[in-house]
Amino acid sequence: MTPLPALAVVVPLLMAAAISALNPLLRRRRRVLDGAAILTSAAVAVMLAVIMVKAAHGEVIYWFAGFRPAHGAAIGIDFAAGPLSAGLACLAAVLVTASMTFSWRYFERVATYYHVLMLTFLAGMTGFCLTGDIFDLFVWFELMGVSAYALTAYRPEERGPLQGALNFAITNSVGAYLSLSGIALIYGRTGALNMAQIGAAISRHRPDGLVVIAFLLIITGLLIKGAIVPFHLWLPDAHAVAPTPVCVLFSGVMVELGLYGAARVYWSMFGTALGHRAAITGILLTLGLLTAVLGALYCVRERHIKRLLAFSTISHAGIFLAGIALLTPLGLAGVAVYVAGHALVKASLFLCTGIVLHRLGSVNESSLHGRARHLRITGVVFTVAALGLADLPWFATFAGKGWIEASASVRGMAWITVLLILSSALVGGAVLRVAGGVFYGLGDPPAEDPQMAEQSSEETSETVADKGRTPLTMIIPAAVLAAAALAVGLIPDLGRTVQAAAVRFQDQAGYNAAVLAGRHLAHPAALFPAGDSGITAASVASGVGSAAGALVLAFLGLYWRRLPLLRRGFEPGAGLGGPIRAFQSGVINDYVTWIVAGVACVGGVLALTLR
Amino acid sequence: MAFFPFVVVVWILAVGLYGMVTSRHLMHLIMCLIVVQSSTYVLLLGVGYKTGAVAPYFFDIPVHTPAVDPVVQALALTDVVVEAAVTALLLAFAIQAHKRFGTLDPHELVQLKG
Amino acid sequence: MAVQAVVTPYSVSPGLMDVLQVTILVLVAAGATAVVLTRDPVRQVIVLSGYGLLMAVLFLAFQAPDVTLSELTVGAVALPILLMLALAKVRKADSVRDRERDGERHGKGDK
Amino acid sequence: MSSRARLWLFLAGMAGLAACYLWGLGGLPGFGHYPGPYGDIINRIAVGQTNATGVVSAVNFEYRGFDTVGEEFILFAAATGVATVLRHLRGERERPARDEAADRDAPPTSSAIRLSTLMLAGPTVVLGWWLASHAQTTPSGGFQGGIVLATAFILIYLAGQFLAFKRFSPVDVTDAVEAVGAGGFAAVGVTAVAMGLPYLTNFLGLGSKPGAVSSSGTIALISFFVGMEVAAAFVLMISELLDQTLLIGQES
Repeated sequence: MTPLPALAVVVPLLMAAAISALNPLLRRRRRVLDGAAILTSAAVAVMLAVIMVKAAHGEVIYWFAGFRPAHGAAIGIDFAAGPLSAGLACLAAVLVTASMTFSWRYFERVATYYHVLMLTFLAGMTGFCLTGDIFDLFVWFELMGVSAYALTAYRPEERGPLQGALNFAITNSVGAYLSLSGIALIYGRTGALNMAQIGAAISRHRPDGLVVIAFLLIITGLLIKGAIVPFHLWLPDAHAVAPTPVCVLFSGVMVELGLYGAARVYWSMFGTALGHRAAITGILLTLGLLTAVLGALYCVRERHIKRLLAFSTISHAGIFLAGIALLTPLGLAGVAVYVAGHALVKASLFLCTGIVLHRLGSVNESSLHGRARHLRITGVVFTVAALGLADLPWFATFAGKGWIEASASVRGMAWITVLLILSSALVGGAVLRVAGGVFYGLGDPPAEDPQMAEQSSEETSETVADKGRTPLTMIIPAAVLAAAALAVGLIPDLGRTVQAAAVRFQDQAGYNAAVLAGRHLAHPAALFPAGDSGITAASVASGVGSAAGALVLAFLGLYWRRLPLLRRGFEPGAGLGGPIRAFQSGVINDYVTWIVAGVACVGGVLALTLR
Repeated sequence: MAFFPFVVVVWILAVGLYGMVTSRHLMHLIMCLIVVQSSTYVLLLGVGYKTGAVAPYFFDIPVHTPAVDPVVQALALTDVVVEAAVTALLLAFAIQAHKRFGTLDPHELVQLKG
Repeated sequence: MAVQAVVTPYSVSPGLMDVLQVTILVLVAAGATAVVLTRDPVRQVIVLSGYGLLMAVLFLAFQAPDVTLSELTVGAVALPILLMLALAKVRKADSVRDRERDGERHGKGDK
Repeated sequence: MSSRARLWLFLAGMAGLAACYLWGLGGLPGFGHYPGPYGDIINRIAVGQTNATGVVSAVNFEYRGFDTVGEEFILFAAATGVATVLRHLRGERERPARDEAADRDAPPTSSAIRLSTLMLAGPTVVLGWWLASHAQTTPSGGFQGGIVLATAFILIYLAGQFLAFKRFSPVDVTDAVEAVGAGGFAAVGVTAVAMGLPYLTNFLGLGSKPGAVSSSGTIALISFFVGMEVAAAFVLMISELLDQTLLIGQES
């Protein structure tokens, strides 16, 4: 039994403890501190990559303290790493490495706290991905959460971070407690906490109220983390104000981890019991598409660049959930690759925004108009990453979305392609509009919305503005990440490998055998046959279409005032401002209300359709 | 009696959430969150209870005495630690929020919206 | 020894245990309601502390002495201390601000 | 959203949520009928396997010890987070200890309070220590012991002044103790890995007799580290909050 899975969590924890213990010594030795954190996260990334490669031939199972299950009952905690879970954890470690490198010259003054919290955050994400125990999942979820709340409020001298951290912490805590209630419910039925064992126990019977509601409560907490409408309201508050290197992790992996958790819980525990019914697809698909479109619309009207990127993350989270909802191996494989590609380009976009903030001291699209012309390399990287976000071939995002769409049309739901292209184009258009306006000075500066100007003006103390040149430690991670998104899309045979991993992820019987009996099934039984993961004309058309749509929308966004048909002063959708603002109100009472109402709606539909 | 403890669980959750939704003071809201979490303790210990069984300590009783489930108690202990940790962090946020906003009314603690 | 009294349940008959549990559960439900309905934070901390105490008793009746101890130390002592400290800070800041505002209004000659 | 709309939306949602939740709870086997098997298996094997008579501690520090690693680091991250958020910012300084109302020095703590709290501090430390070192035998453990130890520091604060409290718990030392506690726990597990065993395997001798204080190997050791971590984390969080009450400046 290789100790790597345990070490991937424990090493960052030990390093965090060591840094904290040596606080007085390290406080003034920034370089030692940075170096230790970067090396630790890079080492974790390597460990996870090794696990990922090993897991390609069968789940890597690790029983803590050596308590192996006897007669199908687990008495200890296990890590069960498949290629997808190890891959997602590896992605998290890579992003932590990149953002720690970026932070090398970024923060004006930084205590050891930042490094400690980043490392505990990394450990939480890794443990969350690898664990095979439902309560252990909750523990790492909370470690991830607590570290993330604290990192959000890293600049407590400003208002925005405090609002963001409070709303983030309170909504996610409510979600975590609902999840814990679901865990207690399912434990009260099965007397087990191991996901495989629970799955085996509940799949013997028809699903009843307890199983349905336990599923509902557990995924609620995860969907809150995954920013699915109407549980998404905390996200723009938190992502817009956290330090930029932290935003990379929030948007790049933390949100996706919530959705991964929902998929894991479904495929390892509830899938067989609930019977993979059309109702599950229907509910998750509805939530996903609603999120994708709503997030994209909010994204387009935003002027605060970090917040704009946050809304684009919501939109993409919706696309991911829609892909998961298809329940097919090809759909899941598409989501996996899309998540990787999205994480890389989104991280690159955030890092470029960080460079702009570092050099020009603002993240307000209106006031930055044309002011970043001299940041040529940053502009190129930002534009390339924005095109990647719009699913331009052959970015990884393009491959992933192509498979989701292919899988949808096999399942007879080709119409969702339209919505996916629409939301990709809207999001890509908004980000390209920023690129064109800020880095190239195209078009007219957008009208200054006084409220948004006030919101953006606050971003000052994160980094000292107006440095002479961009440090290499900032631009290199951004460029490498954007290039990696392209490279991942060009890996030969990617489709077959990832789809094989997705088939295994969805094979509950195989997972059970691997965890509880230590056996590996040679031929996993797929619920839906594996689809064709080749690049088809339809997928190229869709990728090119959304990228072209994004360019057109960006052009319209920059030049619409000059169009002859529109008279000056016309604001599209101006009348909608009221309801839009009322929904995203920033008031925590509203957010909790929406959570309660959302759970009730999803629960009601589940109850009516699954009984 | 068979389901009364679980009805209490739902009641605690409901009043806790009601408090959070109607709260006009962040400290009040944080304490309501504590109430929401306390419903999970009652649920956890409730599902692990066995009528007539002893606490799982075999210091001075024979090892084979029927005992209640020790696992949920360990889970509840973890839950209590999480409660303490999250509350402490929220209080720190609240103190700083009060300095910046000059109030703890959740309706006024809004810098970003729309 | 006090610990023995905790771990030996035989002194309470099952029927009595039921009555005890139901009574405490009712009190806990009422306690939760009281915590939520107490809108003044300082009073609420005290009510919350009492609620923690009730929960501790409930856990004892659920045969969970370990959780009882934790709930006593955290719910009834440590958290109320943290909450009180935070409230003290907030109220002090309020009073300082009020005094400054008064000072501005009346001018400095009042002292 | 207006308060009224919010309340109605909440009430409707809460009615639905409560109905769902009750429907789910109705599927439980009923109060007092724990179905097993997890807890029953543990109750059957724990004492024989670990020599710990406190089975909850055996679960916490051995069978599900890895959960507790995560739990300790949640507390650790929270304490670090509190220190991060409440760190002294530009323009903030400590206010001299003065009575605000009358603008004079704070009255000294009466000697009766000083004496009685100091007398309480000793037994409190002993109790905390006892709890932290008896995890394996009776209902106690590092967590409860740690918090009791932390309250001893509060007593010292009551007895004297905050400055004395600070002298007893300088932030750097508390930080270090906390990190050693949390890290020590994680390191006990790594020691097992270094010996070629799975993480957190109980590699120490279990002692000869169940229920002895020196029994149960790493359970006692881990409980000690947890006690350290918890005590330091709470002292740190309390002193950070206390510190805030002495701060002025940069209020908006």
